Amino acid sequence: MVKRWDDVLEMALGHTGVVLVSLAAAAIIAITLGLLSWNKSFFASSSLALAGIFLTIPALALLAFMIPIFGLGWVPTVVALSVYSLLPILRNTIVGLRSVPKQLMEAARGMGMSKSQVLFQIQMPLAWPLILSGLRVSAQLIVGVATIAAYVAGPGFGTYIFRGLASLGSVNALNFAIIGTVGVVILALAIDGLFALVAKMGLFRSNHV
Amino acid sequence: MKKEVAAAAVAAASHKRPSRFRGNKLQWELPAISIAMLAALSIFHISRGTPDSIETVVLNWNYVGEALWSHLWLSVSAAVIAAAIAIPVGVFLTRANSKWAMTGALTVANIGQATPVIGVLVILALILGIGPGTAIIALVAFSFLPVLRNTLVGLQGVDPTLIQAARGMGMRKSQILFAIELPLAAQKIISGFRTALVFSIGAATLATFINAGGLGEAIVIGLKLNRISILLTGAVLVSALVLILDWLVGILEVAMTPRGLD
Amino acid sequence: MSNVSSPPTVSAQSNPQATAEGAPVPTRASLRKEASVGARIVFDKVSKKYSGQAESAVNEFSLVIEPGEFIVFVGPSGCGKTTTMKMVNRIIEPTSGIITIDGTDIRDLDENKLRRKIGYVIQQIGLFPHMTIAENIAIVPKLLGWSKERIADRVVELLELVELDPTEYAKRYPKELSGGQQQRVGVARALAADPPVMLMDEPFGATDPITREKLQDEFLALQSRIKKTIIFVTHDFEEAIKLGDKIVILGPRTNIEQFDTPAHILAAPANDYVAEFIGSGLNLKHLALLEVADTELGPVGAAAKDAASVGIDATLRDALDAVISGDGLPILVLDENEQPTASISIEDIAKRLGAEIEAMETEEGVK
Amino acid sequence: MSNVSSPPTVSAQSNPQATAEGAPVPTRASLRKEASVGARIVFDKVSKKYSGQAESAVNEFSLVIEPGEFIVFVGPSGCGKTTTMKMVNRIIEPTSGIITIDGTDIRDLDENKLRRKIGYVIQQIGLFPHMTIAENIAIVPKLLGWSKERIADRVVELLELVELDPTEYAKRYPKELSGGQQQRVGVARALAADPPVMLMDEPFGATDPITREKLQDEFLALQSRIKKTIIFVTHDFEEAIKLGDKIVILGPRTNIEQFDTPAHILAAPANDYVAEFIGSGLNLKHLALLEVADTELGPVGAAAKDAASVGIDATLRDALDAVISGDGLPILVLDENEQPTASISIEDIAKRLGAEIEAMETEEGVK
Amino acid sequence: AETNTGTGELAGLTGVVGSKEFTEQLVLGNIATIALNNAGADVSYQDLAGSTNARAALMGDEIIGYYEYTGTAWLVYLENDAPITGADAQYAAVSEADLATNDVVWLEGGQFNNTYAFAMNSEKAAELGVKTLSDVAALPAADQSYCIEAEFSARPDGWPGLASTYGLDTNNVSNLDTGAIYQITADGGTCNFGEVFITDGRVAALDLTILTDDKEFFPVYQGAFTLKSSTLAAYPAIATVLDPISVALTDSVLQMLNAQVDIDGEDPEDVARMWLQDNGLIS
Ligand SMILES: Nc1ncnc2c1ncn2[C@@H]1O[C@H](COP(=O)(O)OP(=O)(O)OP(=O)(O)O)[C@@H](O)[C@H]1O
Ligand SMILES: Nc1ncnc2c1ncn2[C@@H]1O[C@H](COP(=O)(O)OP(=O)(O)OP(=O)(O)O)[C@@H](O)[C@H]1O
Ligand SMILES: [Mg+2]
Ligand SMILES: [Mg+2]
Repeated sequence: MVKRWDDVLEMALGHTGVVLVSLAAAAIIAITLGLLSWNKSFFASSSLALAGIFLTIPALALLAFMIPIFGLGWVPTVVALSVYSLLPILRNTIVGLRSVPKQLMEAARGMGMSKSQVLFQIQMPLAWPLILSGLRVSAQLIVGVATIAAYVAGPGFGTYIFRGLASLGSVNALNFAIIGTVGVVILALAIDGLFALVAKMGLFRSNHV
Repeated sequence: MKKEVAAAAVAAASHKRPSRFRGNKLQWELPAISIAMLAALSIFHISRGTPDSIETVVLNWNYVGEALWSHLWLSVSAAVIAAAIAIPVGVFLTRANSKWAMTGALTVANIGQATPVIGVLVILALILGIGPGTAIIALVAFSFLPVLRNTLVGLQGVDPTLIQAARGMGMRKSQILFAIELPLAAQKIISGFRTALVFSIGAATLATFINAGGLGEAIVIGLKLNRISILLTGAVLVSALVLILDWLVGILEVAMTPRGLD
Repeated sequence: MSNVSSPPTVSAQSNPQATAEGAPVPTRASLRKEASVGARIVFDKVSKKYSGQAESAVNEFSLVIEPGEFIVFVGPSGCGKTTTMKMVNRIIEPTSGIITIDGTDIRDLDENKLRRKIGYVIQQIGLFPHMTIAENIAIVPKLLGWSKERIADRVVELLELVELDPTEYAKRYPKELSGGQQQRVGVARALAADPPVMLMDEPFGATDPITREKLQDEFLALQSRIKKTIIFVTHDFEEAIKLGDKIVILGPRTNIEQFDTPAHILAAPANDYVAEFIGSGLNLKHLALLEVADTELGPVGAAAKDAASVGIDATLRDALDAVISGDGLPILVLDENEQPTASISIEDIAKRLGAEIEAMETEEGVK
Repeated sequence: MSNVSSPPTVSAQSNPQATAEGAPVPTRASLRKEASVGARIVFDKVSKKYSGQAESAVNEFSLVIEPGEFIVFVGPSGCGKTTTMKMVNRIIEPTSGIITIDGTDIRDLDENKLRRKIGYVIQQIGLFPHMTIAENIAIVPKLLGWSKERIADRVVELLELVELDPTEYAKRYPKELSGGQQQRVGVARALAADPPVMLMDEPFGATDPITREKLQDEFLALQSRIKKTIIFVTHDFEEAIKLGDKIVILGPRTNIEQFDTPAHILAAPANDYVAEFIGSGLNLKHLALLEVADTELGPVGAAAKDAASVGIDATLRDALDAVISGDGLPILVLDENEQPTASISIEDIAKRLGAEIEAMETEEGVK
Repeated sequence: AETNTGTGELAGLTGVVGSKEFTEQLVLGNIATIALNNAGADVSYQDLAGSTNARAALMGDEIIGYYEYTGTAWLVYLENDAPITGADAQYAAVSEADLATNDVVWLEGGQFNNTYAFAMNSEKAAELGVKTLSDVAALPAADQSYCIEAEFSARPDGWPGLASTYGLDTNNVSNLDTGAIYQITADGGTCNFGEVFITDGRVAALDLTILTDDKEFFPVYQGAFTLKSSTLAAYPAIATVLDPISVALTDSVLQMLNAQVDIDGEDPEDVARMWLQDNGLIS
C-alpha cells in the first residue's frame, strides 16, 4: 500500500480544492439569490424548489448529462457540487433575512437606509449565524458528494471509494473503501475546523445579540 | 359575569382576524410546479407509444406505486427520526455549555453528513444486513446535520431579554424551553428540517442498492440501460415528491407559526 | 386625585446610613412581621462587576427592606438599579455579597420557587411575541396550576386593572399594541399570581399621566390591602414621593445618597446631589404630602365670599394652586358637604410646611 | 433650571381648531419661512386603520406644523401618536389622507431621501445589536458619505451631548448598556446627520431627571441655533411645557383636543379632558413659564432683611417655592450680582398669573 | 520502462485510455494503455465509474477508447430489446450497428465472455447438491433466494427471462448493489444465489461456485476495444497493436489476471504489464 501514499496526498489536495471552489461558487450564487428573493414569496419558493430538485438528481445522471457539455475532470465536478450545495445556503439565507426583528427593520428604514443598505448592513449581519450554519452544512454535504468526481475523472477520494465498493469481497476492496472514506472524513472535519477558525478570527463575526 | 366577559373576548377577537394564510403563504407554486412536471411526464409517455420490454417492467402502476410509496415512507421516516434526535441533541448542547460535548456531537454529525451515502449503505448492509432498516439508519445519519445546526443557531438567537423575563417569572428551564425558546426558534429549526427532508428524499434514491426499495431502482435501470423514459419517470417522481412534501411542511410551518410572529 | 401621606404602618428606619454602611441592624419594623405578607429583603455588601468593565456596576450595596415596604429606587441612568433588582431574583448572580429574603440566603432557595414569589416587571417590557396578551398574563398562574376559569377571571381582572379592555386586547399579540399598552401588560403579567414581592423596573415609564395616575392609585389601594414588599424604579420623583414608603436615592455605582421617607427627604435633602435630584420646587413637591385637614386654618370670614375654594381633604399643593389662581388672598375651605368651613391663607400653608420640616429635623436630631 | 418661555419666533397659530377640522389654513408663520431650516409638515385628514382592527388608530388627523416649530404630542397611551409619526417618514402608509412636507406629497418623494432628512427616535429604541455604540451612531453619516474623521468627531460630540463618556461607551455593544443609556444612544443616532426634521417618540422616557434636564436644555439650545421642525412625544406634561412651541393634546384615535402654545393651554384648557391631562397644579405649572423679571415687583423694603431670596431671572414657580419656605411673607429678589433689588409677594405672583391668563383669554376672544 | 520515445507506429497519439471501475476493466484499461505506449503513443490511463460515463466520455472525445462488452452495447446503447444468440453473431451485429449509428469501431473481439451467471457459496452448493440452474429451479421455494442488481431485474436478458426460462421461484428476490452481491452471497443468509460476472476475480476469491447455464440463456458479453472511427482512421496501427492482445485474452486469462488483483492484492497496472511481458506482447 505504501506506494499509494502519493496517490492519497494528491487525492486529498484535489478533493479539498474541488470542495472549496464549489462551495465558494455555491455560496455566491445562493446568497445572491437569497438576497434577491427573500421578500418575494414566489421567487423565493421557486428558487428553493429548484435547489431542492437539484439535490434529488442522482449524481450519475447529472454527470452523464454534463460530460458532453463540460467534458471530464474539474469542471463538471465543480458544476455538480455547486448545484448540490445550493439548498442549505439558500434556505438559511432566506429564513435568516426574514427573521430579523421588526423594530430593527423599522429603525433602519427610519434612518433612510435604502433596501439594499438595510439588507447588507442590518439583515445580513443578523442573519449571518444562520447563513453560516447553512454554509457549514453544505460544506460537509459536498465533501461527501465530491466522491462522485470519480465518475468523471475528477479529483479526490471518490476513485478509491468507488473502486472499493465495486470490488467488495476482493482483498484490497475494503482498504480502498476505508482509505477513501477516512480521507473524506478527515477532510470534512478539517474543513469544518477551518470554518470555526475563520469564524473565530472575526472575519465572519457572528452577531452580538 | 367575568367569565362571560372573557368568553366574549375570545369570541369577539377570533372572528375578525384575517386568515393566517393570506398573501402568498400557501406557496401554491410548489404543488403547481410538481403537477406541471407530472403532466409533462404523462404527455411524454402518451406520445411515445408502446413501451419496449424493458420499459414495461417499470412503467406500470403497480411498480411505480409501490416504489413511490416505499420512497416516501423511507425518506419521511428518516427525516423525522433525524429531527427527533437532532433537536433534543441541539437543545442539550445549548444547555450543557460544554465545549467537549459540542465539538463531539458536531463531529459525529459532520461525519454523518460527509461520508458518502452509498458507502455507508453498502458497508452497513454488510454489517447489519440489507433492507429498509439499514437504509433508514444511513439516511438519518445523512440528514442529521442541518437540523442540528439550525437548532443550535435558532436557540442561540432567541432574544435574551425574553429569556430573562421568563426566568424572572420562575419558569423552570424546561418550561422556558418549551414555551419560549422552541417556539421562537421554530422557524429556523423547521428550515433545517426542510433541508433534511430534501436531503433524505434525494439520498433515498440510493436505497435500492441494498434492497430497500424506492424510486432509485427506476433511476438506476433508466441510467444503466439507457432508457430515458424510465429515468425521467423516476427523477420526475422524486422531484415531485420533494416539492409536495416540502410544501406540506411549509403549510404546517405557517399553521404552527404563532400569529404574533408572522 | 388621591391624598397620600406616608402610610402609618411605616416605621421610621433607624439611621439609614448605618444600613448603607453595611451592617444590617435590627429595626422596629421587624416586630410587626406577622402583620404583613411581604418579605424582608436584606442586601449585604452586594457587588456586581460585569466582565470586561473596569468598574463594578453595583458596589458594596447594603440595604434592609422591611416586609410590606414599598421602596422606590431613584438614581441616574446607569447607576445600577436594574442590576441590583436582577440580583434579587437571581437573574444575575452578585460578584460578592449576600442577599437574604426573610433571613434565608437566596442562593439556598430554589431559583424557580423564589422567582414565582417575585413579580418582575422588566425594563424592556419583554412580552413574549408568540403569545397573546391573555397568554402572556396567564403564564405564572398556569405554572402554579390554577384552574382554567380562575386564570380566565384573573386575566380579565388584571386587564381591567391596567385599563385595557379585555374584549379588545385579550386576544391580540404584543406587536399589535402601542408601547404604553405593552408596558401595562407587563405590569399585569407580573401581578398575575399575586406575589408577595414585586420588582418593578420603570413600570409606568411609557404611560400617559391619566392612566399612570390611575395605575398608581390602584397600586396604592392594592398595597393597603395586601402589603407586598415592592422595589420600584422610577425617574419621576413625584411618582416616588407618591408611592414610596421610603425612597433610596442612588448615586453612581449604587452609592446610597439618602434612604428615607419622602417627607424626610423633602424636608432635609442629605446633600446637594439629592437636592438636585429632587429638582426645582422642593417645597412645592413637599406640599403634595401635606393635607389641608391637618393644617391650622383661619376662620371662614378671613376669605372673601367669592374667593376660590379647596376641599378639606385636598393637599396643600392643591390649596396653594387655588390661592394663586385668585389674587393671593385667603381662600375658602369646603367640608365634605361642599360647605365653607374655614379659610386658608398662604401664611397657613407656609407655617404648616415650616412646622413639618422642623419636626422632621428634630426627629433626625433625636436619632 | 433654565428659564423658558415661548420662543419669541413662534407666532400664535390662527384658530387651531380650524386646522384640526381639516382644512389647512395659511398662517403668519409661513411668512418667516426663509429664517428657518426646518420644513413645513401638513397632515390632511390622515387616517390609518390596522388590518384586523375594528376602528382606525388614527382618524382623519389634520394638523399644520410650521418650519422650525417644536411640536409636542401628548395623549393617552394607544391614542395613535406613534402611528402618526411613522406615517411622516413612511414607515407606515396611511389608509387615507395626505401628508405633505414643504408642499410636496410625501408619496412623491424618494422614501430613503425623505428619511435621511428626518431623524427618528423610535419608541422601542431599536439599537442594532451587532454594531457598537459608535457604529450605531455613525450609520446615517456613513450613508451620506462623510469622511472618517468627520464621523469620528461627530460621534464623540454626540456622545458627549447625551452625557455618555465616549472613551467608556463608544466601543460597547448595546446589550452592555443600561436602559437609559441605550435610549440616549438612540437620540444621538437620530441627531447624527443634523436632519432638518426630527420625530422623537418618548426619547427621554427612561432617563433620570438630572440627565433629562440636561438633555432638554441641550435640545432647546440646539433648537435656538438651528431651527429644526420637531415632533416630540412625551407623557411628561412639564417636559411638554418646557420644550414645545406648541402642544397637541390628543384624545383617543388622535382626536385633537387642543393645539396651542403651552401658555394658552395652561391659561385656558379647552375642556375637562385637557384639564385632567395637565393634572393637578395647573397654575403652579403655569408659573414655570413666567419670569420674575417680567413681574411687577414690590420695593426691597417690603421684605424682611432675613427673608428668603430668589434670582431675578428665576421663574415665578421658583419664587413661590421660596415664598412658602419662609412664612408666606414677601421675599427678596436678587439681581445678577446677587444684590437685593426688589421684593416679591404672593400677591405679586398671583396678579402676574391673573394678568397672563386674562391676556391669553382676550387673545383667544379676538380671534 | 516506457518507450515514450516518440517513434514507432503510434508516434503522435496522445490522450486518455479509459475503463470502467471494476477490476477486469482496470486490468483491460492498463493493458491497452501499456500496449499503445509501447507502440510509440503517449497516452495516459483513467478509470471512470460506470458504463454510462465511460461511453459518454468516448462519445464526447474525452477518451480515445476503452474495452466494452457486446451485450452491453447492443442492449443499452443501441437500445435493443433482445440479445442475439452466439458470440460471433452478436459481435457482428453490434459492430455494424455501432459504426453505422455512432461512428464507433469495434476492434477484434477478445476471447472472453464476461456474462452473467449465478453463483453460490461452495459449501452450500455441496449441501444442496446443485450444479446447474435447472437444479436450482428444482429446489423447494424456501431455498430459492436470489440477490440481483437493479438493472438485471429489468433487462430482458436478465431476471424476467431467466426466471421464466428455468421456472425459478420469484418470491424471494433482493435488489442489491453489484459490489455487495459477492460478499453477501458468500456470507449466505440473505440469499443463496447471487448474480455475478463470470470472469470476476472474487468468484474464486470468495470461493463461490458458478451454476452452469445449462439452457444457455445468458447472452454473450464479449469484450472488445471500442473507439471512434475517426481515431482509427488517423492511427490505423491501433488495431494492429491491440488485435493480437485481445485475441490472447481468454476467459481463463482474465480470471487469472482478475484474481491476481482481487486475491493477491496486486496493482492492476503491474498485473497488466507482467502479463504483456510474459506473453511477449510488448517489447
Ligand atoms: N401593528 C398593529 N396592529 C394592530 N393594532 C395596532 C398595531 N399597532 C398599534 N395598534 C393599535 O393602534 C392604536 C394606536 O397605537 P400607537 O402605537 O400609535 O399608540 P401611541 O399613541 O403611540 O401609544 P403609546 O403612548 O402607548 O406609545 C393602539 O390602540 C394600538 O393597540
Ligand atoms: N451586560 C452588561 N455588560 C457590561 N456592562 C453592563 C451590562 N449591563 C449593564 N452594564 C453597565 O452597568 C451599569 C449599570 O447598569 P444598570 O442597567 O443596572 O443601570 P440602571 O441604573 O438600571 O440604569 P437605567 O436607569 O438607565 O436603566 C451601567 O453603566 C451599564 O452600562
Ligand atoms: Mg435600568
Ligand atoms: Mg407610542
